[in-house]
Amino acid sequence: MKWSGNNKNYDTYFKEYWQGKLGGESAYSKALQNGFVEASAGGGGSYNGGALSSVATAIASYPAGGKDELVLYQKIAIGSGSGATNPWLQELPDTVTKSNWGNCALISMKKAEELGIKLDVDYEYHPDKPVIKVQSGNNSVELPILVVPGMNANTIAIAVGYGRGDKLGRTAAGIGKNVFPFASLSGNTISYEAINVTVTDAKRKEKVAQTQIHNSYEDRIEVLRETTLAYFKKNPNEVKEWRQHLVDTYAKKTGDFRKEGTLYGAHDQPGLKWGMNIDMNVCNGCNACVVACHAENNVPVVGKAEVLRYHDMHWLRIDRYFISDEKNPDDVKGVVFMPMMCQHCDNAPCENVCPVAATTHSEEGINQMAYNRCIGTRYCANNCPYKVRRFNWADYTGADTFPNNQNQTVVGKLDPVVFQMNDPVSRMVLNPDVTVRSRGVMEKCSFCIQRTQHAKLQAKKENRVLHDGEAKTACQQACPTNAIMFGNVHDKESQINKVRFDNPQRLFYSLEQLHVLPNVSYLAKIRNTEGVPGGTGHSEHGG
Amino acid sequence: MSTVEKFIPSKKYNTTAFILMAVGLLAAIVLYITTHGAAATPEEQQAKSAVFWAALLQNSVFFLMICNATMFFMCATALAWGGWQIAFTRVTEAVSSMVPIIGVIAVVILLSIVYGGNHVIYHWTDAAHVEHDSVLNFKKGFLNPTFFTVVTILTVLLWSLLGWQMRKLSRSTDETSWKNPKQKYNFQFKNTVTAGLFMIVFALTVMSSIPWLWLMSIDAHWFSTMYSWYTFASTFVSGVAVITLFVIYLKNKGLLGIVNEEHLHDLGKFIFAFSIFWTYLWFSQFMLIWYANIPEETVYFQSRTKGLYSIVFWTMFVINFIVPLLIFMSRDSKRNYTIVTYVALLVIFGHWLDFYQMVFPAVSPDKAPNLLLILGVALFFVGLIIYFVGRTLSKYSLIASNHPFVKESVIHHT
Amino acid sequence: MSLNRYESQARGPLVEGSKDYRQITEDICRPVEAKPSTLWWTGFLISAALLIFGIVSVTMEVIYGVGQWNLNKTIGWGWDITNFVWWVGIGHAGTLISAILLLFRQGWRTGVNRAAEAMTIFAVMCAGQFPIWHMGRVWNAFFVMPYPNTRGPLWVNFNSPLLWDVFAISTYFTVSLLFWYAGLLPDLATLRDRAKVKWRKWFYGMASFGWTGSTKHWQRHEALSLVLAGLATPLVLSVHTIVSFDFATSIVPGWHTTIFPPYFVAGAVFSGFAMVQTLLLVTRKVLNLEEYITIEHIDVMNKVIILTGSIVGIAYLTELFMAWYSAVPYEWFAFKENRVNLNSPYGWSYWIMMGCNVLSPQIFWIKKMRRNILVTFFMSILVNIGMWFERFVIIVTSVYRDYLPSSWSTYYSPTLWEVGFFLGTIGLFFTCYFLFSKYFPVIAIAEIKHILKRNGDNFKEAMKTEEEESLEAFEHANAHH
Amino acid sequence: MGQKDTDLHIAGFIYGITGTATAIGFITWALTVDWQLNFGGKPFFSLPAWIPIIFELTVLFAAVGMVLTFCWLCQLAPFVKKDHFSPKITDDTFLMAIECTDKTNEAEAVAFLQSAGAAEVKVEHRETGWWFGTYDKDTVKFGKPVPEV
Repeated sequence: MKWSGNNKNYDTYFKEYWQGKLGGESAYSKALQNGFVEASAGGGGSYNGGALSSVATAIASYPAGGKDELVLYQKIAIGSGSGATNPWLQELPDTVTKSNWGNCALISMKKAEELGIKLDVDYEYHPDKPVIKVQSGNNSVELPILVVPGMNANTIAIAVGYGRGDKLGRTAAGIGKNVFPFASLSGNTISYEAINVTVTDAKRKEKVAQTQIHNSYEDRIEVLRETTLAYFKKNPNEVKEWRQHLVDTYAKKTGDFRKEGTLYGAHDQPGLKWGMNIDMNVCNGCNACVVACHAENNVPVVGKAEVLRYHDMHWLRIDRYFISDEKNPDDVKGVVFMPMMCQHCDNAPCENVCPVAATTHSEEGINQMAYNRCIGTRYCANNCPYKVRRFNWADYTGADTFPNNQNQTVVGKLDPVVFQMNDPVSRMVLNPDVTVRSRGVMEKCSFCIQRTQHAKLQAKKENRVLHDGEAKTACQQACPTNAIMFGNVHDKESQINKVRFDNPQRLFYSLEQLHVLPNVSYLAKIRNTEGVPGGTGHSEHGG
Repeated sequence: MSTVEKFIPSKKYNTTAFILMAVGLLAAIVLYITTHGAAATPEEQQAKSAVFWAALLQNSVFFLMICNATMFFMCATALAWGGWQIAFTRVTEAVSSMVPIIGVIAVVILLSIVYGGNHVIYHWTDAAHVEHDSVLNFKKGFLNPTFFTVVTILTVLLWSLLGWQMRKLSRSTDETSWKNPKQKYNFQFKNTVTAGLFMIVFALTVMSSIPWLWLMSIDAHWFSTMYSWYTFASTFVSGVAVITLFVIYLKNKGLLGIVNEEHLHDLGKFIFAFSIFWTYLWFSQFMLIWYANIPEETVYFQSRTKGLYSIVFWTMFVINFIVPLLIFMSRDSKRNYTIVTYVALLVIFGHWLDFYQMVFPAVSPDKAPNLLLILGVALFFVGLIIYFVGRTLSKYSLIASNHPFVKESVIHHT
Repeated sequence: MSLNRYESQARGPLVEGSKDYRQITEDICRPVEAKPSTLWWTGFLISAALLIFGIVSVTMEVIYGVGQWNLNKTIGWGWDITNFVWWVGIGHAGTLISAILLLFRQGWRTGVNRAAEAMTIFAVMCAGQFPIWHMGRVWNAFFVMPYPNTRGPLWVNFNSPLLWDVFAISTYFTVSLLFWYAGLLPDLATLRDRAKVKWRKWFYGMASFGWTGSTKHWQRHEALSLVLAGLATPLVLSVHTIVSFDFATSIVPGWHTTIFPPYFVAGAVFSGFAMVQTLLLVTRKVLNLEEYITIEHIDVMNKVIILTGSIVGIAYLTELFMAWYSAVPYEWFAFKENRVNLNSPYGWSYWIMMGCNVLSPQIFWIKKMRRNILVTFFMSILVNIGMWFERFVIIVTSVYRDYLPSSWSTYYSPTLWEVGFFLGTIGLFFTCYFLFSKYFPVIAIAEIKHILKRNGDNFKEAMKTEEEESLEAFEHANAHH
Repeated sequence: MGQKDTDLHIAGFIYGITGTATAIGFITWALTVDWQLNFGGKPFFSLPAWIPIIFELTVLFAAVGMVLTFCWLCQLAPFVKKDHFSPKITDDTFLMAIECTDKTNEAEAVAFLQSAGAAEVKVEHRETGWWFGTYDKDTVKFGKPVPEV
């Protein structure tokens, strides 16, 4: 704001501007409520040459920044720190960095190079990340880095809201570092940046908990489809043709890939058949679904130590991929979010391999788990191409019949936050409709079977058929953008069928060529960015 | 009896061979005529004539690989320092001497297919098609005419050369007089080294590249790591069956005095054991693909287990597995010349059918070609083998009477 | 009866020195009847210590949960199943030697089959530990049995390769045990009849089941051995085949490939023979059995090692080629990036495997090396290291980066307890082997006697006449029509 | 040697077939009749996936059955003590025990054995049956005594 020669803070400026334009407070509020303003007259802006010099002066008068600048930001989950006491939110991976339980210094690839940090196999595959020291005046903080492609070369970003004391409870205590001291008051605004910081390599490493370590989808177009608007306009049928190609190759006679592309023959699925559709175009990676799923299904919180070991339990996760140039990974063209949960495959590879029949297919198309029957061979998880099955590595929820096995004096340690589930008050957060799983048991998304059951029973009690949209999964309910659609795919009139039918050019199933027949479909992401990628056109390779 | 016995092919023997060859040629001509008639479109014409070429391909490759499997039998037993098989080693050698003869025929046929301009059998020879087919385009470093030609010719050449060397070594014993066991050991050593060399060549050809190039590339998109080992098992059983048939024939003529039912029993055991081995490989390949159910792999069995070719597919399975299993399980049947003869014949036919179902579902997916005509073509090769094996047998002593291990073979006892 | 007594002099003897039946009994029974040596005690105690460490490690794991190990949401199997497959593989040589070589009438098997069979049984015992203790809820392990239960029609999933394993391993263990014990009966009777001490009389009397050595006994015993061998042969093939199915039936790139069954079997024989070499080289030295386990034996087994090593090598190359040829990007990635690429996280393990299993055995083309004890010993250990890495490569490098890049795993390395469990099974194996070598004859006395007149050193020399006479004369004298 | 070939292998074959039938029968019943479960879309009757278990049970039945039969026929079991003809037979002597009944021409058998080059031929009268006992204790014999020849 200073650059424009205006000393008001942005909020005030914004309000004043719009109130002036719309005529009064109430009109402004109405516009906010509607989310749009009807342009009454196309009054083009006029160029005011005189103002330019004042802007230039203002820019020049802004204190000269050093080489490196520190930006403080808020994470979606933790916010300014208000969410820090909530284990669900602490465990929620950040939308972009996929890190949780703590803050770290986000730096650019160029900065990493400058600091002599090699982005090699060690960096990617080990949670130990180099620690840097950021200093500004008297304030300094040492935090492990995470390199984010596409960042401004000399900007360092650190999330606020961490580094809380013991008094706030065992969840937030000692997690991350407090970087509020770097914020400064300028006038009556808080400046969330420190424009002149020195960055030095602290010559040590610290572990950073991440739930995803690889950034690119490696051109695996069978996994997900995304492209630019320009390209899509040119080749609107590419996704459709790719799917058609499967039919042409493997279902020459009948054109039915499901029935002909198999040696098995199909099982009858009379009645209901649940399906889900996710519109990747609408998904903005806000993570609401992840928390909703966590809360609804009693998914255990495992704490930092376990996340570091890649033991996180999320049934639903949001895969984040950077789209960037293969030769220049720093050149980020976009980010894709792909919510990923059990795909409830009709030909599920996981079901085949369970020795004790703990996971089978229901007649409603749900891949179901019988926790009581599970003996924990983990074979199903190995054979799941989507890697959505989660194993209870330890007694996270205190559900075991063994009283003292959380008291680990010799063997591996769990973070204190996990033990909250041992106290009766904390256990009140548990959803009574959902079983709490004991250790050694595999679990995964059930399409919120307790909700579908509930809806079915309700309909049965009232002696009527189930209405479309009556059963909603937790993630669907939480999604602010309505990216998730869920319903009975045998019902021709259902929303989900309509969505699938109306979007043939974007509809795809992840890894459809494997013929595992997922019940979750996706709509391709069309990025509204310029440029038509060359080559095969689906992406500009990953970084 | 004299151990320097020789087989002199009778007139009847040779006539039979020539008649079979003639029938085979006739069948080929008939097949040519029926597949080269007028057709509505050039594509249809190509598809029709491909059946003719595929028949030649199937038969020449099948019989070439059988004869080469007898080479394998010879070399493997040599490597293992086996003694029992020496009694009839000249028969094995005679069958293996067919490799260069059928080899030349097979090379001519294969190269005619690759360069003949008909791309129905080998899609990957069609440069224009490969351009548009991303999978074939990806593979063209392997599936291209030049590589195919070089490997094919080199392979047949190496097989012939090493076989010639093995046979020469064996025949050299006829003139040698051993002075001490050390000399015998040295001979065995030389024999082992040659056999070892062949094994290396064998591993790089039959156990890997050759079946991929000659047969698997007919279903050019499809792939299976087991394929080459599987085809090897198929031809090896047939190869042992061919040796058995010649041994029985010579026994019937009152020759091969030192061969008795103990040897027959062991040949029977080989057919039994390797039929089960073949089944094992068949099952492993089939079940694994069936189980994972990934279309890019199941597509191969789609065309074989369902529809037109399913009868052939299951018939050959029954012949190649159930027949030897049930009949050869008992000791007595393996020692009965008549039963062994019939089982050997059936087994060869069964594996011929196996090759038939490897080739034709991809070449002619919508119309199963006339099995009898294609079987007719096989008779040409049968005649050829009968004639030339007879000729080779007549040139040398039937018993390697001076071989270091021949006495072990005499007292062989199961 | 001269039928069994001739063999070409071009072959070396399998029993050295001038032996008769009594001498053989004496030589082989001596170690059983003598007091154990210091060397034996040292070895035994080290093994027992390892075993105890293993027991502690497993206890820790069961108390805490599988999270005690460093497996994670992407890598569901690591050291546990690697060790399982490794041990099962080692457990293949014994029954192979006793069964297949019996059918192929290979005389040299008699010198080594007893120890190899014992090794098989111990190795299978070790192998069985892993699938059991790797379960998340091991106290419910009995769920894998199809037993009638109160839950109604609740059976098991007969389609699951893991269930096939349950049947395969237990059958294999049972049949190997029966085979081994049936072979032991006559020798135990020998020990019984030689016993002077009371407890020995009691123990070997009880253990030898009242074997008298009557003709009827021997006749049925031979029929039994032959049929058991006939059964064990496909069984041996089936066990590692079924273990390979654990991987090959899946859809994981790098696991799912059709060549796995025969290639796993070849690999199993490969590692099994290497382990037999390791054990026998020590055994023959410590128990003074050099005249029964001769250089000839070692030579032959080294030949088997180079053969199976090369088969395995061809399979590696086939897999690699087919991964490319398939034109399936996932398949090719699993090989090119996860394995061959030395800069990838686990690239090193692939090249250890290649070096130990394919390249190093080629040294055995040289006869001198095959007959060199030290080289053989070193190689036998190298091969088993290589084969361990083969399983590690197959399991971990396939699954840690499969279809979804979002789930590619962090670096997996074992915890102390994972290693401890493995060392514990090594302890179990050697503890059993030490006890076996102390209380049982390590060489099949009766079977060695069977081949003595054909393969014994002194008898071979006497074959000169037969060796030199003409084929006609020989045939006239010996052939049976 | 003129002794009847043992039929042990035929018994083995029958045991094996029993194993095969048991496996096929039970698995088919459990998965197609008792409770049909959909595992990954596979047909209820998934024969190819059952082959491994069918095979294993065949071998298991055959092997265990045969060994038990063998033990039964030879009357071998733990803690069984047998009457021994000579302790040397487990060492360096081959001994041929020919069971004689009242129909046997003993003299002829002795003559035959001697002509075949036997080192020693003895005729003894023994009780049939088997003995329980351990080798560190005195023998307690039981069983039906046979009339002396």
